[in-house]
Amino acid sequence: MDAELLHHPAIWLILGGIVMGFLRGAPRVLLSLSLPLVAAWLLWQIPEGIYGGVPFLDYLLDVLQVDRLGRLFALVFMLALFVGSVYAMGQRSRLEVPAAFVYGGAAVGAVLAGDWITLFLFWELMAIGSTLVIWAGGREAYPAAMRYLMVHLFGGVVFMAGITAHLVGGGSLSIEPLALEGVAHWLILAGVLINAGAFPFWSWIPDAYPRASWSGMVFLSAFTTKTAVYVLMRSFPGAEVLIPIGLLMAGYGLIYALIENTARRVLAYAIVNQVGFMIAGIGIGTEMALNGVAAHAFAHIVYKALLLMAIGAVIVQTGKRDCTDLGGLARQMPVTTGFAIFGALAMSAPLTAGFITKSLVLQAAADAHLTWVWLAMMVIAAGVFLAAGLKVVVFVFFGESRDLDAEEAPPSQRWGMRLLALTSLAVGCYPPLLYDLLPYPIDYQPYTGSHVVFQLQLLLATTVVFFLLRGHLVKMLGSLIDIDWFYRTLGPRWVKVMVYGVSIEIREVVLVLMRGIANLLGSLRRHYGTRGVLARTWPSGSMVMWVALLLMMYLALFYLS
Amino acid sequence: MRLDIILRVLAKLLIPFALVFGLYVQFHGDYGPGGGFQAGVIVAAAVIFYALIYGLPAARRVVPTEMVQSLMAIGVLLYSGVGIASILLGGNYLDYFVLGADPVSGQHRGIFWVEMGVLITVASVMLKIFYVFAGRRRDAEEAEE
Amino acid sequence: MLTQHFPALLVVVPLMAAPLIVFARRSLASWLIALLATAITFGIAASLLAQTLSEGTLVYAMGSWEAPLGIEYRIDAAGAFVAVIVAAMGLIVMPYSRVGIAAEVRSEEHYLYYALMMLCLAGLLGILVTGDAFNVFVFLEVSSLATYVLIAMGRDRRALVAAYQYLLMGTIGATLYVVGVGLLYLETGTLNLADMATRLVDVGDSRGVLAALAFITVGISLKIALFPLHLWLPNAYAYAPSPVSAFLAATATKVSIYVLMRYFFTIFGATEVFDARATGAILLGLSLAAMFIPAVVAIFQHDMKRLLAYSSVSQIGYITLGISLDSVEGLMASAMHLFNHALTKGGLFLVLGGVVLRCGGAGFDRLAGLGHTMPVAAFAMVVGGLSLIGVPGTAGFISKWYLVSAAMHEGQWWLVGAVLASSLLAVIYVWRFVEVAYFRAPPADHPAPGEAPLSMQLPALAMIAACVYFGIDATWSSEVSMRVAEVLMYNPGVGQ
Amino acid sequence: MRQNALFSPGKRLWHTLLAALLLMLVAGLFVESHPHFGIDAVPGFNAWFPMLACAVLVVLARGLGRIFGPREDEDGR
Repeated sequence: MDAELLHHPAIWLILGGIVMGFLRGAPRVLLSLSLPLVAAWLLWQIPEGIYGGVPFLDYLLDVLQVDRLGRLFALVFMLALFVGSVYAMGQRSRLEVPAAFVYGGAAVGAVLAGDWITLFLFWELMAIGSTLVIWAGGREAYPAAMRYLMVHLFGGVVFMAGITAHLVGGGSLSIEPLALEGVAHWLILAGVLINAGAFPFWSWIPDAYPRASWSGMVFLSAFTTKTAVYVLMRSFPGAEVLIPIGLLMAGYGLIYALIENTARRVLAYAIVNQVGFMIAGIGIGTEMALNGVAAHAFAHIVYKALLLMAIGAVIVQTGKRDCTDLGGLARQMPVTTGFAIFGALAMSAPLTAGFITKSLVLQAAADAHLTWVWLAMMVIAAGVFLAAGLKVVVFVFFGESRDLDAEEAPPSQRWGMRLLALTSLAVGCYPPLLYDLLPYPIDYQPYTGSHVVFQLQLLLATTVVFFLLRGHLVKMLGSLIDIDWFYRTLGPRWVKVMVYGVSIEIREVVLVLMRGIANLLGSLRRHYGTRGVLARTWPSGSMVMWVALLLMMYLALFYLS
Repeated sequence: MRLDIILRVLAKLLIPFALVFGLYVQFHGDYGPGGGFQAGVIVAAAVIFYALIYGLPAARRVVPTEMVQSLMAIGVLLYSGVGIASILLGGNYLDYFVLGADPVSGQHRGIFWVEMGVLITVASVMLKIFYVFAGRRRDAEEAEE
Repeated sequence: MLTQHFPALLVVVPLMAAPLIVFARRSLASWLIALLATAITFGIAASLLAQTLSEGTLVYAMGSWEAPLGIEYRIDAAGAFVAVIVAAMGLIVMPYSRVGIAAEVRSEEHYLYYALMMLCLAGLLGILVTGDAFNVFVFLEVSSLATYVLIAMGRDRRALVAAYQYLLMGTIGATLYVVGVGLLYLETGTLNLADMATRLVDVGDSRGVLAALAFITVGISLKIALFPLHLWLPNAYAYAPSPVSAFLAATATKVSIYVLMRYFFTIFGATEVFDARATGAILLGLSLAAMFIPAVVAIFQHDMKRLLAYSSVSQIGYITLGISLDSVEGLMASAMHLFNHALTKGGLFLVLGGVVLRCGGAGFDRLAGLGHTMPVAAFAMVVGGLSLIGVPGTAGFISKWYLVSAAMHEGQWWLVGAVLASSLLAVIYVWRFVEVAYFRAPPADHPAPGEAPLSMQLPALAMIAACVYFGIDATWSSEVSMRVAEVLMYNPGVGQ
Repeated sequence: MRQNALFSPGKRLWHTLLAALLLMLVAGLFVESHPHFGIDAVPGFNAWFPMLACAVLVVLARGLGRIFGPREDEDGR
């Protein structure tokens, strides 16, 4: 076992998270702030390479693999944990932040995993950690947490089936690009896509995330889907099937985000949209595209967390979640409003992280001469700015005041937002900060005249359209039936019918069978005089009947076959 | 109590013979048909006979319940003790060959004690079952009082 | 050298402890004797496992009469592995019992409880160690008779009915088994298992042999509680005193599974029962039914003990599924799950025993809010539940992994789906406990019980901790399971 | 459902927006661009295409909203 494993940042994050669960007050806050920094420092100390030698099952696991791609994702996750902890300092739940550290630590472990089994182990830990984070959202979140857990455990078993099949079939233990041949690889793809929120398993994101606490969703938005994106980048770069899958997700996310009324559900749909964008980028598969996807994962975590923090602050202040109940908060919460506007702009405006990352993916599509993909990505870029940026900011913070009792967000929350805004700005103003960390060497200049001008054209045009169509947007606010309706409403009804209905039927069938057999064996029973004994208690009788049936079945099959 | 004088007298006469017959069956078991199980049943039958004629309390005075229970344990211990003894003397479990100076006397000694264990256990278990069933109502009434 | 007598002493020590306890009568003294006896027994079992792993099969001639003339005790890695599970469970349950039975068994019957536990232990170990088909039946009855009485000791009056039903079923099972052995004796003229295995090759699959196989399979299936012959099990586990539930859940069915494996692979192995006849197919069908139907039933239970009991029936399906695959990998997965499930279910029942002591029952109405009133116990239950599901980091995951791999080796894709789908059902019934323990408020008249006494908590937590340990470091368990599978598959009883 | 109080951008904001857009359109004519597909060579593509796309999206969303909405579940909507 390699000594470097002692420096594995994921292990420290997870252990720290568990310890944190037993702390209160200042020590807990201190630990939550220092842990991500310590983890980042640890990660920085480990030279690139593969470390392992941990025996598990029949394999020697390469638990830790440090390379550029994994390190980038891990660092981003640590950033999200740090900023999230700052923001969540006032969180009353004793469970949420520790659970978030287990969750985030597992995500770090997953992106630093050198083999499939380690990846899967951290994958499952993530599912548990994230369920706990949702669960900390309170009583209303419990059923959603359960549904979330079921989806992820289902994804986990599909993933596991794929991995076992891959390994049993002689596949390599280390995570290498897969050819998408044979059931094993399709199962792996399916398992990962469930975590990414692809059709038809996308509704868990808008179902579960918005039910987490005001700070919980900030953590949730960062890890699960991005880890899935990371795994796809490693194992299926350039798999063409990912392009339609990603674009479908993006389109779904857009339309539903446009209609959705609850602010954080809008942002949840926007997550599906943006993850779809990234998955389509992975499908393109060139170095440029993969660089773009990795970079955009970072930018997306930053601006989505910023928007979620702003909305979270609003929820804390007002207790309201729906666009129709909110409005005019700009006067009461000017700082928060400012950060929210910045968050919307950080999706793609020049001088922010979104600008220098999204254009990479678009450029990759253009370079690959994928006309339709490129056009679709343009639509996505404009649409998400409209649906998740302008719509949320304007409906929540502007317009007529609702006479809501609200004050400015407390300092801890403002600091969380400030840090994210600064990160986005720093990377946006000085792209090499991010570009130097990307997996492949990069030769791309985001700040050319045409890039800036065309991007501004797009943003301004979208804003104009938004103001022109805002009447329509308001009228259609609501919620649509989503895939989750099938398992939330239709499913339970079905199960009830099946379980209760069938069990009654089984009982009747058994009774009829019993009677038949009792008649058949009647004379025998009389002969042995056991009739009274056996017939008196029905359950014992039924047990014996099963014995007889089974014995007869065996004998019949043996003699007939 | 008044009309069963013949039974009582006969019982007094027969029970000693029954017990001796039990011992005969027991010891004959070394060489021919017989052995601890049958002998145990006969011995128990003698006591049960006594109980039938003279009543359960009388039988319980002669062979108390506690004694029966201890005898059950003693029988099993005797049996397994022989096994342990043969291990201590260097043989396998229940290896009678090592129990005596020569194998034949060893076999003899081993089978004797083992059969004795069987007799004690079987007799006491039979008695215990009889006591439990016969004393069911009586014990329950006593418990109520 | 005393070690050479270990195969015999494994049975003799608990067997002698029983009458000693009857002598002692006092609760404390009988407890001490039982504790000492189980500790020695466990030591013997562990040493036997080490010996069989390094030296292969151990043969011990009872009374120095060599087989097939005399009865021989014959133990190999497979038997010793299960023996270690049984003895370890006995050793864990004994310290637990002192307080554990205080509330559930009348104090003047305590010595009987310990004596019966010793008899049950002796019987179970005897099944594992003996090399004689009829002797298996004798020990089966010894353990079963002790079990019936132990179940009947439960405080609930329904325990009597449960014990009676189990007695009925157990007797039928044992009778079927003995009929099967009789038929085999007719065909082969021997009762020695190793001898039987060699002679069966010549006899081939005559009708008598097939009938014997059918009778033995059904008889043992009854003792295993293989669906649909499981009907006695839920009541027996639910109404027995808590330590008894834990002990039985971890051992009784497991030993029967061992017997089934023995007969299928070692005795009938050479006659190709699986290939030529439908044995494997039937077992497969029953296993699948077991994995799903009782799991759904478990979901609808309102009593934690019953829930766990139905979950046991469902988990037994995994074990028999591995057997039905008829491959070394499948057998290995079965052996693995046999061990892991014994750990998990034993631990869960032990924890639950503490809860029952404090809350006065295992009904969901009494367990409500357990996460707040007994946080340690509730957490331990959740960890055990995770192992039932097969979450990574718990023992359950390891067995699930090997089972899935084994199915893959056989190219049975759809079985993989079935195994994984069934584990999702486990999620639901485990979640039901989570819901009750954490989301419901404690009942108003709840006496705010506090944790179970330490003497109960420590053994229970040790089991749950072992459940996690063997989920992380499965080196030992997987190596031994592999040996067990190889012994059962390739070493048909003959030769050293 | 209460009708949302609409935020109406004032004349000034409108004018600023439109002026900025116009400015960018003009600037777009002068910067050096590398069209890849032909369609993106059309002047002002980055302005009219998103406008069109957003409009279509909104229409599509309204249509879907009529078909699939509103949902009723435990959220009480």
